[in-house]
Amino acid sequence: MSQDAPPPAARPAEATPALEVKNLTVSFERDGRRAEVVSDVSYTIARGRTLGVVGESGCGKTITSLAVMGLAPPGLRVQGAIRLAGQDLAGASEKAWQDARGDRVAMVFQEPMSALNPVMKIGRQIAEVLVRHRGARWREANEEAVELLASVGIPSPRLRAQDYPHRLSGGMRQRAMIAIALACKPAVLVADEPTTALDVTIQAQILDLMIELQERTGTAIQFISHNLAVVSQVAHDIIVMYAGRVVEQADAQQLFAQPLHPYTRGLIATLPDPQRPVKRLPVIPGRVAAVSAGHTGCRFAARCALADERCHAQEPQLEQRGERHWVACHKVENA
Amino acid sequence: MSTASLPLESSPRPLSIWALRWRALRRHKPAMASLVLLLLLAAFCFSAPLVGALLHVDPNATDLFERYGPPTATHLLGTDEVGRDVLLRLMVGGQVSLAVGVLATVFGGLLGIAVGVLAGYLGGRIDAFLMRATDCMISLPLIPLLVVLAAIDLGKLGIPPDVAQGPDVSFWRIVIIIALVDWTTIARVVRAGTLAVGRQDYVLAARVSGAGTPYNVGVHVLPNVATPIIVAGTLTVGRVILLESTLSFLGVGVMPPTPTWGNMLNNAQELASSAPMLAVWPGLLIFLTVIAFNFLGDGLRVAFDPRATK
Amino acid sequence: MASFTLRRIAQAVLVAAIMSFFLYVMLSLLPGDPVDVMLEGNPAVTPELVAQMRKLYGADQPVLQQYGHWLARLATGDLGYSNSQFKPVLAVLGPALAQTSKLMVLTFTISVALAIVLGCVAALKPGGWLDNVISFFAFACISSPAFWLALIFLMVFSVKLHWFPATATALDPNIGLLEQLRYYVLPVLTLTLFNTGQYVRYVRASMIETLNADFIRTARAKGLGWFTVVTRHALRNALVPVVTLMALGFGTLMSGALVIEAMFGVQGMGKAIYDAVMMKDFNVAMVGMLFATIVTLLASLAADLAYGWLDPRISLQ
Amino acid sequence: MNALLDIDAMSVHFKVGGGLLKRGQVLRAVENVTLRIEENETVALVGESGSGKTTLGRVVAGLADPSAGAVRYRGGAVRPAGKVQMIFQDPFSALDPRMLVADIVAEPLRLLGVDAQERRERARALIEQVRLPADAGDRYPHEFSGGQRQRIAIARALVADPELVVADEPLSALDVSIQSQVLNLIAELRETRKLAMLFISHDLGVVHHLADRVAVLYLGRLVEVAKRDDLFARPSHPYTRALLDAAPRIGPRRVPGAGLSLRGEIPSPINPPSGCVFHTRCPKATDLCRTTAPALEPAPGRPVQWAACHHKE
Amino acid sequence: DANKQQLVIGQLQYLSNSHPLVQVNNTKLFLMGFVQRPITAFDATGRSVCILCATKPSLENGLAKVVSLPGGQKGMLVTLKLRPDAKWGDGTPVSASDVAFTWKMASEGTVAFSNYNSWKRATQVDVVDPKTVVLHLPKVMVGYDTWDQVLPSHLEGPVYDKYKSTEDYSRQSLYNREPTNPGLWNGAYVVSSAQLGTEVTLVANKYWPQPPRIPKVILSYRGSATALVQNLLSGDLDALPVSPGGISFAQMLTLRKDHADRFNFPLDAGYNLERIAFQLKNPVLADVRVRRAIAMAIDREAIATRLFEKVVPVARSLVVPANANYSDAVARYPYDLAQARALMAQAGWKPGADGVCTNAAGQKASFEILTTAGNQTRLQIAQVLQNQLKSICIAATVRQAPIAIFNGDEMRKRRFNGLSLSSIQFPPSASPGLMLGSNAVPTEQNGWTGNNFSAYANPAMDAAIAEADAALDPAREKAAWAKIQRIAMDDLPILPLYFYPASWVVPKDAKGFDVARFDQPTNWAEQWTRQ
Ligand SMILES: Nc1ncnc2c1ncn2[C@@H]1O[C@H](COP(=O)(O)OP(=O)(O)OP(=O)(O)O)[C@@H](O)[C@H]1O
Ligand SMILES: Nc1ncnc2c1ncn2[C@@H]1O[C@H](COP(=O)(O)OP(=O)(O)OP(=O)(O)O)[C@@H](O)[C@H]1O
Ligand SMILES: [Mg+2]
Ligand SMILES: [Mg+2]
Repeated sequence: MSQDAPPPAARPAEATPALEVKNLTVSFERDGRRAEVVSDVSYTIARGRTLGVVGESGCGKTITSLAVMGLAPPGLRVQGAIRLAGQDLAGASEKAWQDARGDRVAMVFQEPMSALNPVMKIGRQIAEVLVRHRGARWREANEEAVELLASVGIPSPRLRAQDYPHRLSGGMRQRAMIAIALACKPAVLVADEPTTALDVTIQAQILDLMIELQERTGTAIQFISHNLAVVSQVAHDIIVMYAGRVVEQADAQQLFAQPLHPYTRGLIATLPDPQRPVKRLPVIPGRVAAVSAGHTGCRFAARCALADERCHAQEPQLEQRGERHWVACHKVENA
Repeated sequence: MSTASLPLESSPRPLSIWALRWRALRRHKPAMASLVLLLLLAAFCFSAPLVGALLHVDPNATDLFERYGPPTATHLLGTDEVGRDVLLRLMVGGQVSLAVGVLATVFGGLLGIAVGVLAGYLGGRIDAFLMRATDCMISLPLIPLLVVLAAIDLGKLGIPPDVAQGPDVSFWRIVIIIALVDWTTIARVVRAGTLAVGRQDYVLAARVSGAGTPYNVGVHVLPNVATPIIVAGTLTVGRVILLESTLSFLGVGVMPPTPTWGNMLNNAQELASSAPMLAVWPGLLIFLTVIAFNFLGDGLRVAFDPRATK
Repeated sequence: MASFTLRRIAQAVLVAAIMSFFLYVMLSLLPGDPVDVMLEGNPAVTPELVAQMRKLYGADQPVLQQYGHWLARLATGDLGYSNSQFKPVLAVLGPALAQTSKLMVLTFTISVALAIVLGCVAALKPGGWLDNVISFFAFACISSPAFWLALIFLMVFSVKLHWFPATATALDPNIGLLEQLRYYVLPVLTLTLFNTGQYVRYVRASMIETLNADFIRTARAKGLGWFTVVTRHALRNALVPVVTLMALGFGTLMSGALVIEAMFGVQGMGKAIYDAVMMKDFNVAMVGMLFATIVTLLASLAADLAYGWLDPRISLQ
Repeated sequence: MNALLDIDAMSVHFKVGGGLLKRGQVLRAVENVTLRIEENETVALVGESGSGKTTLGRVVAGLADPSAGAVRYRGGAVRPAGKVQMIFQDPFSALDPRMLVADIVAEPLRLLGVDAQERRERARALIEQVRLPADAGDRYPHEFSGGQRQRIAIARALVADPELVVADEPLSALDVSIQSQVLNLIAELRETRKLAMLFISHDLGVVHHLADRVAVLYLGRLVEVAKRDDLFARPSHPYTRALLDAAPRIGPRRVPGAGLSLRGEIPSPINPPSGCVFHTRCPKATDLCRTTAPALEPAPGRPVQWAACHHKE
Repeated sequence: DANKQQLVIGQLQYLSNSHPLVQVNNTKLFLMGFVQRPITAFDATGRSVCILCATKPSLENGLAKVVSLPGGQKGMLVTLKLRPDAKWGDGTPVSASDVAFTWKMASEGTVAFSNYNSWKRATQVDVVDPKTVVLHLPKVMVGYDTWDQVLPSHLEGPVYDKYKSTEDYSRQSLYNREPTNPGLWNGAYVVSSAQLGTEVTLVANKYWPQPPRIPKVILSYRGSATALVQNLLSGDLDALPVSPGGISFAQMLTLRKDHADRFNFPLDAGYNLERIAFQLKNPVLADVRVRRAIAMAIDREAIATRLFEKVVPVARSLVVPANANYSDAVARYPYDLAQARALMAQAGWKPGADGVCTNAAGQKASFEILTTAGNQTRLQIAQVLQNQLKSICIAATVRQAPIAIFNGDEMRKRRFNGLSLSSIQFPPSASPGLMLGSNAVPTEQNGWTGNNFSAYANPAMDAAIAEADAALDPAREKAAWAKIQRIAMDDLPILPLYFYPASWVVPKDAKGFDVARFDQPTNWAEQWTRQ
């Protein structure tokens, strides 16, 4: 939207963040009408930091991360700036994107089973990245793949490298996926719900692994999840998305201690917590808004108990409300 | 806060799944064009009595003095090798060809549905047995098999000679043998569909509530595998029309003088150099019909399956 | 793997045995008996002659018994004699098989290669103009009566343009390889078109499905170019569901080329079987059809092996 | 009080990998489980993926037969028609896309032979009760969102006045903001209708919110059964403890290595480990655990908290 | 020009084996004319002439004699003198022992083979010298001067002696094992390569007295008549015979219209009779008035002029006018609907409401017209017949039967219920009894043999046939034949339609084909030339 909106930054102090996304808008046209899937999203992630992205299904988390990878599905129009260590790739050629992908920016997907090529050996799937970007020979690359497998905690990596994905358990597959992503030590890792398909016990293991690896390599991570609790366990900073928009952005502690947006508050409140049992859980009424065209006003207004005419008429912009806290809501003062 | 009743956002008139599909199909241009073409072709074929009455021509009337006649006001497409009206014979032949295609598909489809539903819903040994049988059927050489079936002596099967030699026997024989041979695709499709539907939670829910197999097959499975059946059936009609023409070429199809596009084409091919149009018309009509069925089937697949890519 | 192959072969043999009975019964339901055909148009047939020949060909025994005899002889490796050509069945079907094999191998290779290329190209941009053209081509191929196509090709390429011979058999067997290939152009073209049409549909559908798979996105996220993605990652996956269909197509070529063989004067398997059926040459028809069945079974066995090789998830134990 | 449902030393085994000419292996999905559900009681079933929760639920609902042991409903082997119903995880596949919502909801009544008029009325009443718009009955499922569909499924499950409902992860496919709506609805209906419930979930927060008692499954075996508060406050089995520890909770950033986390992953139910099946991942495992399977017994000093462990807390 | 040195002839039917006497069909006969010559054959005028013999036996030249047999019956002695220069392709002379051997095979009957002109007629064969035999005939018969092919005793003799059953012999015969052995052939050509079903190559027999002008002939087999035409037009084939065994008339006529510049189309009427056989079992057709009505309702003239563009004469009788025994003093059945209707009325048939006649007994005048599947010409005629019969209120349906059923069940076993269309090879030597004699009715007892498919039986006819068969005096023979033809056309068990012409499509440069033949034209293939 407006170009002069304050650029929110996860770590404004650092000169060139690992990833900077500015005014990212993803839209498509159907039957002559334009609809925005992601609207005017801006954020930065510094080296060694993790940005959590939360939001309900369909709010544009995946599309955002695909856009960052230059992999937005055909038919979608991506506007805005995507800077990898300062280099803007938004309008770059497919070749430039290909050179960046897997090398400087890598991605871990939700379903480790379907995200791995079922007919290619694990080791080769890892080595392939090294061959592509490091110009390595297959033989050397295979060796390095074994080391990478070891580094993500896969037991007997040399044997596992010769296995096909179906022979690995879900957790192992996700570890292999991470090994692929980290093969070239990318500056930015985009993880799209990397633990959603896993059991809680395995989820804990993977989260630990990601934190450890980040501490070792200093990779900036964009961690996407619909689960606030999970995000709270890994993220330094968090953005909350609703219907394609960022509605709140804050330092993790800040966000949970003092959520400002009614949506964020609702989300936190609706989670049943054994520590604070209640008879009836509070609810956010209604259902998640569909991305729609020609929208006016706050996208959350229809479900918001506080909404008034202004909310329905005018779309709120992200505004800074704390040291590292931004929120897009007309009603924050009243909250 | 308590759960509030929610207003619905969609249109006030409820659209059934079929209405939605029809809408999707209408958007699929090749399929719609094919559907229109097929309707036109059917209309063309079934208007034979009308056109015959209008032009005062009898599709079976031979006239040796008007062989290979050029197009005239009465014979719009000219006459054939024994002076019959080509246009009318194309129409009548089309009726037979379409009838062979549709009937063989329906019979084969019923057989395939029975086999597929039994295999898919009952599973276990019955499934294994039926699928083996299907594999066996598929491994048989199709065309020679049809040739043999077409030549089988019905008398040896104990069918009384007056039935075995009735005037329509060659038509029904072709319909039946093609149906007997061409049910495997539908059987597989239905089995796969039944397996998929049978695993759906709504079928399980019905079972929990006390539904038995017949109920589930009738109420849930069949309506829900209708889509792949329709798609496979559409493609089958086209394939059957082609098969009939091939059998006609081999001299074992529907026997003249009952015209079909297949045997008209076969008749005409001898005259390909002198009266090429006699071969062009039925060939073209077969081609158009079959390709239309193919496009329609493909369109149906896409329109009926939101997942299918264009 | 070896045990899987053995088990599948055992299974194929079982199926073939069942099919042989089925075929036997069907062939015995053909009208007339071989003797009638042999005596065709001979006004001087005598009753003794008929009785003698009928006995000779076992036409006077019940079917089951005939089948028993047939099996017993088969078990000793005796495929029987052709009662129209008076040669061992093998001597009749051997050359036919040689003829057909040439057609089959050429056709199969070309159509598979062509289908893979066209199918992949079409799948890259579903709904694009290239896809539309290829799809239309594929539909047109599978919608044309084969003999009609053959006829058109004959009229255009042989009669009008004189580019290619109208037959698949050169009169002079000593011509060069290249010259010989010219003879195969039209029959192979006709067969190829039909097959390619089918295969393109399969490949395209499977490829589209595969290209939508998550691991393709992973491959792209690695920075691989389209060509590598398609050839290294998508193709092998996309071929998995296609090999079985192609294998069945291969089996069909064995006997289904009959129409083309008749048009181009190839005395191949299809033609041999057809003639045998028409002449009531029981042994040839029986062995020919059984052989075609076995080829299909073997082809699907090969497909299963290829399947196991293409897709490691399928364990062949 | 009379038990509504008695699961008695029940096992479910599947044959896998077999073929025409090949012997298969036995997969022990549920092994020797004994559990009772009282009237009007909600028992939650938790455990990792593949631990046999769904399989157990299916047996209770009558969708599968036990390979050994028995499931008794009010002491009898036969479940009265309509008295047990089930709610499924995926609201999209739980409704026949070709049926009107009213017909879907009324299906259990139709199967009970209730006449059309009464069917319509009772379905309408339930549609109202689950807070769907009044005209919802005349629509098709595809017009509804996931949460609404789950309500339709709940309406269907309740229309025939069941005594026991098996709910297999009814919330996990829903959005966070919708989950609490549905969760509240379930809790409310459970109370107003005096339902007993077998509630399958992997979300311990939800389980805590809803359950009276909790049963923990590991590799098909019951490893702990206890009253909710006892279990959450003082888990007896190390596996239960690990589950509670691993459950994500809003809080500070993780510090890897802190807290109890399980090694490795759940083993295959085809070749379960010897002795205590949990010993391969258990931080407390001893040689005894490797050889001898522990019985499900009350934890020391806690008569109503049963656990299957040699080293219960 | 290499092209002039060879001739590629297309063939339609499938040649299953190359034994001259086993499974003989049109295709086989066509091939045999090149390579296996008969002792005698019929020339352009229908007279029997010597091919392998030196002098044709006759009563005049004394080589044939009527003798009294012990039982008081009359028999004949026929002396065959073989051409001194007739040799097998390996140089062995064609000898008296070959005749004796062939006769032995035929008369022993342990080996079943088709032989149109059976050696079986002789009861004894005396070998006089290497080139002379005397045949003993048990009765007086007209065809004493026509004799068929012989087999090489020096090659086939040992095989036959060893394997004396049809099955074994057919398998072991050199004709089937080694068809390219030149010693098997005694015609102007020998087989140099044989790919049955595809191609048979013939080259000149070095030992044939008159070397063929075209050194190499290739017979090329196709599965479809269309393919034959296309192959001809594309230049892959040089020549095509017109049916049977080649293309149809319709195709030939088209070619003649469109490609007169490239090909010649020699043709003349032959001896192959196309006829309708009536099923006399059918009560409708048992009435001769109905048969006559049918004959008059069918416009045979139009069929000949329209379908065959006047190339084919309407058959007025059983034999071609060129035949010495032809008689036109027979009933004519011109196309006359009024009279045909009158005849139907006389026979008690009245048109019903649906346009189909019924009789007093309530029967409907309806039956089938049966033809062979795959024969376009016949199918066309059948459709015309069907249509024309409508005008005398007969509802006919057309049915095509595959050749195997047609010959077997339908014709031999006489299952067809109305009219059937088929042809019969009716060379001058053939006895009319084959078609019309009451002893030629196929029955269960005789194993369904014989060609009297209508089951026609008339003592007067039988007597006339016996007379004709034994009439050695041409005048008496002609008189007997006239009687036969008259009775046949009065009773109408069969209705002759037309005679197949012997016709060809040959390249412009080809000469020597343009003789009308009563026998296989290939018997004179050495006279063909290409200039
Ligand atoms: N190719 C496309 N064309 C048009 N709209 C699309 C396309 N892909 C996704 N969308 C829409 O974009 C919106 C955002 O989708 P996205 O996958 O980013 O959501 P998400 O937040 O990742 O949800 P989830 O939690 O379900 O993964 C959705 O409403 C979806 O329907
Ligand atoms: N029909 C079946 N045939 C064979 N094995 C089965 C079958 N159903 C379930 N299993 C196996 O039984 C075990 C238990 O499965 P179940 O679905 O009950 O687990 P779950 O606890 O519900 O897991 P999840 O949390 O993933 O739903 C698994 O290993 C599963 O693979
Ligand atoms: Mg997503
Ligand atoms: Mg489950």
